[in-house]
Amino acid sequence: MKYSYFPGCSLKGTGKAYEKSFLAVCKALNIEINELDNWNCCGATAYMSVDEMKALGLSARNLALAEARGLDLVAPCAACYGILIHTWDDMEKYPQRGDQVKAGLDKAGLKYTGKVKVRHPLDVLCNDVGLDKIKEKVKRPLTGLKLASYYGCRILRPIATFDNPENPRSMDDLMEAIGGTPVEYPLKTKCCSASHTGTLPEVGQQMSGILIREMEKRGADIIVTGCPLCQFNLEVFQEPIRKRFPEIRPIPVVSFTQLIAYAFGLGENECCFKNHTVPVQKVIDEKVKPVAAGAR
Amino acid sequence: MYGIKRHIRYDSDRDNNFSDEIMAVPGCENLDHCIQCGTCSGTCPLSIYMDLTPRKVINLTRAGFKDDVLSCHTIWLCSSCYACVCQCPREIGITDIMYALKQRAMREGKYPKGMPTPVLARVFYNTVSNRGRISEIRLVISFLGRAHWQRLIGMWKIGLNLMSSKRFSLKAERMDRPGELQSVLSVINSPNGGVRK
Amino acid sequence: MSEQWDPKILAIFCNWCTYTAADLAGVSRLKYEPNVRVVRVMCSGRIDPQFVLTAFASGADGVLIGGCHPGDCHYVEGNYKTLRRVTLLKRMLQDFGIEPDRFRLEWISASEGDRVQKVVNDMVAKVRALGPLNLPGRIVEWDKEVEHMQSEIDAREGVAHV
Amino acid sequence: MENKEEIRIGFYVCHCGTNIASVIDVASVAEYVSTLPNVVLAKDYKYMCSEPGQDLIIADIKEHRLNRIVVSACSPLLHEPTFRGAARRAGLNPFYVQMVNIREHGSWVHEDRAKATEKAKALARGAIGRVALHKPLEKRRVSVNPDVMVVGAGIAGIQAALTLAKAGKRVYLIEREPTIGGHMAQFDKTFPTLDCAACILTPKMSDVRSHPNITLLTMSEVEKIEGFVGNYKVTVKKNPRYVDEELCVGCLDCIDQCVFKQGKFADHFNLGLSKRKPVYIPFPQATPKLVVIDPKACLQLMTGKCKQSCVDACDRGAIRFDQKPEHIQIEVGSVIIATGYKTFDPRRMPQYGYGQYENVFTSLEVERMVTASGPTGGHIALRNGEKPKSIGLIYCVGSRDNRYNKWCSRVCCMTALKLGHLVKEHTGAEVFNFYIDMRAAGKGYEEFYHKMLEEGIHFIRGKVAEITDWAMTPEEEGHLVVRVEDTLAGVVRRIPIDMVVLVLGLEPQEDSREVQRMFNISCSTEGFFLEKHPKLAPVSTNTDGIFLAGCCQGPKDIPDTVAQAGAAAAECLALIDKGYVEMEPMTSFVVEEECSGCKTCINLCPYNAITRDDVKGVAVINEALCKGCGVCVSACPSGSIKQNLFEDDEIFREIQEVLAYV
Repeated sequence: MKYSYFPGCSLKGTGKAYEKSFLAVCKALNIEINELDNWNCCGATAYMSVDEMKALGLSARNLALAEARGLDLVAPCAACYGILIHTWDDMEKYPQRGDQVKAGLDKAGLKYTGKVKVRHPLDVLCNDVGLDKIKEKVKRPLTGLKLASYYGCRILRPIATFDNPENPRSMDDLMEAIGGTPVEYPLKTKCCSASHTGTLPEVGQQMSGILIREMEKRGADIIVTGCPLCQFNLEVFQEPIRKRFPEIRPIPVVSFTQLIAYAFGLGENECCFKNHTVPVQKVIDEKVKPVAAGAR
Repeated sequence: MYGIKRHIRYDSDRDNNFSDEIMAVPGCENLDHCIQCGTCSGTCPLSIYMDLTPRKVINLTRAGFKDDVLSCHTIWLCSSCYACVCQCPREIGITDIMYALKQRAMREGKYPKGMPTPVLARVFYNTVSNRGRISEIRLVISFLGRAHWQRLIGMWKIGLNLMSSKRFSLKAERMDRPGELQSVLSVINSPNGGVRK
Repeated sequence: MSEQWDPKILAIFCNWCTYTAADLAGVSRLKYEPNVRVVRVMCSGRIDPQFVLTAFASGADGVLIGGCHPGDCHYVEGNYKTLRRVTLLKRMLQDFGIEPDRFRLEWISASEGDRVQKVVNDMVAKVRALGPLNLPGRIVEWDKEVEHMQSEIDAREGVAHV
Repeated sequence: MENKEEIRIGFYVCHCGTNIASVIDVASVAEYVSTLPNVVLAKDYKYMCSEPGQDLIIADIKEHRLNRIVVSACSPLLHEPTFRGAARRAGLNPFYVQMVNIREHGSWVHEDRAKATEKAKALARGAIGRVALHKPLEKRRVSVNPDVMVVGAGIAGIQAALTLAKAGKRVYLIEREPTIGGHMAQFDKTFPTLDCAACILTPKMSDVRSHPNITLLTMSEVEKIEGFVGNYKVTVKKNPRYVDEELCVGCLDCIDQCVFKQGKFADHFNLGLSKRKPVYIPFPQATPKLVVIDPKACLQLMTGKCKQSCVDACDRGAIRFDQKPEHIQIEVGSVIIATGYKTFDPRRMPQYGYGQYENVFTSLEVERMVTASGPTGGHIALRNGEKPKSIGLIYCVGSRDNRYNKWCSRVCCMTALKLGHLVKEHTGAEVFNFYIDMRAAGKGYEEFYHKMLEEGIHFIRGKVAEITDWAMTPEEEGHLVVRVEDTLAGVVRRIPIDMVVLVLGLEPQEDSREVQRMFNISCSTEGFFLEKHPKLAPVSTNTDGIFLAGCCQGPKDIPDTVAQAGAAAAECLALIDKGYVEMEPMTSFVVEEECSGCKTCINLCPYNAITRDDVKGVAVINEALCKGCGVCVSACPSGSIKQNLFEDDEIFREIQEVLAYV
């Protein structure tokens, strides 16, 4: 299996743990990952607020880079993923607009025909690799660990390609495959409003607080995400959030690939548990039930 | 006096072309299908803080009350999570309409006073246009330094936490060859062209 | 042809679905291009390929056939027969040099007035882009060519006879 | 075949008030047509279909010895019979008339006056060319079988059957379920009068049972229908009840003695709110009052291993495990389709949590719960048995939504108001109504709405976005929470609710497409059966002799359903009392001298109307069976089959002339 890879700005910044663990998991599963050369920011929500045509061009340039390679494009950041797939959809739906963007790309020697498929790692791991293959690789099952899978907004909205947007299962299935116990709660796809943390912290903290409180109420030991922005938002502001929601206790928030890497038996370099302000390993050590002898 | 102000709307408060102009933006074409059921407002997680509910924004836009819409907080509170779009019984691209309104507000410089989101959007836009990539922490610092330096000081503890978890980086990310992106962007222009300088 | 050439399209609609849909388009006041002239038959299954050929030979720039959706034929399955005939006919028309966009089969049910509008406008635009077919003119040309060929053959044979 | 008579055509173009004349220059059309061959006169007139308009044609036929008429006006589907009638009155064969459609296909769809006028001239030229070739034709008369079949025995079918039976006609009433009554039998009370559904329905049900003119076939479905108006042959499949309908007297002893001591299987009539045994009666007033055995639950029928205590219990020996499906042939002259509706499946809207949260109910479930004879004996209770303190009714579930059903289901607003009243009366709970638009347009409906406002029921205008079970505030703990914008107040609200009731929209039956195909009628895009004309022929279909009643044609309430059923019965009676039908003469015929007997046509005919006369070696078309589609005509390799009024010559001429106009 081979994929082109679009990291996006966050995976090179605050989301380093996500990138490292994602690449490590892929390596363990013999998946070849090729980072796009000279990629640019997807534009996120902010760029779109200023100029919709340039935003489209920005994002489409990455698709064109991937198209030249002829492989599916994996984008682990949910925001990048959502924007890339939305761009692809827009180019199809509004050919006039698409033609203008294509002309711009053409000028830079890039060709866009819409052939590239944008994929999220959840999609790749569940559907291309398959849960059975993942189960085979598990050396340290997370037995007894209660995991709240948080999908957030952009993985399945507005275009859902690989899971049910109302009641998603892919991350829960993966967590189950590595021995964890998925926690059921009703807010799996509610927005955490990470895009507001920098500008309107009170808004971001309220939204994240609601989510964390509910996940904890339903028994979660660790929160699992598929988006570096959600991960950052839910973890880093827990202290100010606690001023609004005193009942919240510190809870680790990690990317789903980190837990898979751990279950695969990979080390700290790949799991990156130390890249967190809320300790992860401690919770794992406390909650994971030792596997009975001979079970492995 | 006593904070009393005129709330009635006269026909002269309307901009007759406004709804047509918004509907001409791709993704916004179904604006006039709205039956004012309020599903968007009910679905929106951010409606907790909105001054106008999304439903009202849709109707005011449709009716041409441009100033009301462009000066409201709602459009800047929209986090583009697309929840409303997925639930709308008339399949209206509410998120796209919010984007169209944001762009319009930026262009006309009409966004609400003290609202930081449009300021960040502009910082973001400039950074990406120049460097092709962003560095989140530098972005936030540069934005807070510009608009809300008091708040920056209040966040020292979070910064410390980030440092201790090795996630605090002031390195400026950039593309290897930003010129390749700029040559693409230089020829793509929105119908009414970008931000007001 | 005059400078103000505009396509002439002959439409043959079945009584129960497409003709009724065209009536509905009228009742709904849906505006469409006036280039289509409709001939009514009871069922699209009545449409003889010769009708289409005659239309082109009589100066039509395009021919549109409208019937009920598969499975909804008022006469149970007449439209399936139409489909079979049309498929063959299309191939034949291409051999004549008549572009595929000039001959079209559409399933339009009685309730789809808006589809009549869409299909007619779309077809008129496409045929307009193709320009005049002028099959009658071409037939005259072909006849001349054949005549010419014949005279050449005659001449050669005449030579041979000598 | 030489016809030496001189062709004399009269052409008339109608203004239709300003409907045509405002877009088409009618005078110039008449002027142009007057220059065409065989045209004796060409006139324009304000309203051709009016009495004076028709008289004008009649007078001209007589005065100018016209023998062909072309009327350029509206669609032939609307006024062809009118002008044919005028010709007949003037002594001219009605099939010498041809219409040109310049309103629906002209003035109403075009704006460019010059181009629309040109088109009208071209179409007129086609008609003038074609009408010269017309031949005199006669309509055939066929007698009408006075028996009627009614398909579906809900309130629509029951009403139609009773009306016809009272008029002395024999009715075959076909019902798929073991009992008649349909959805109405499940209702507790009816809006806006609040009279009890059973009290008004059950007398009608027993009338059906006892009326000597009604043959009731339950557990039966129409499998096949052949023939045409006045003369339909129907095959009905009667599924086994496993009980002899002649012998069973409905004593229910077999149910008592069944080896299952307790009910174990979901009771469909009560939507699974109660359990029944494999042998059961759908509800106490079921008609016919006969037990039925569920082959998917009965031990004997599934495994062949059972004590068969029901057989021992029945002293009349009515239990029949060996019953097989039966096929019954009936002959009728007309059919009323009254197959009803189904309710929207709320599982399709996961945001409302039906099937996920146990205290989310459907309107039908609550309808059963409030019924005194229902599964809970009239008690409204949460799944844990407690009485709800707050109840929310959500309107438009599945309706008015592009993603599900676009239409307004018409009855839900009133159903919800009624249920709101009933649940408040039964529980004293606080009742919230969540509606998009209150549609109370029937007689006494707005007054009913007002009464509900007076009763202190809360009305919140807003479509509920989601129902969840997570609490934002302490008072929400342990409740369902409805998130909705109160659009009239302009604020988003979270409201804790104990019991949510989803008021379900109405949909076409699952198998409506199959029924539509079988009866050769039309469906609108959403799947409801299409009436011939929404205003002028609301219970007729495109197939003569087949009529519609009730919700199979579109959502409607009980008063409208009953009225429509009466109208459908009246249409049947009109057909029966006339005694005959006239068949259009557009049938096909074989020119024997030219037929080679190749049999190509025989398999093509969907009505098996063509056979081969082996003695003469030619094809023969049975005129009575031919419906006039013309498929055989265009397939005949020797061109020896012709279709009246659509002969090849006539169509070729029309095509050539229509295109000859530049």
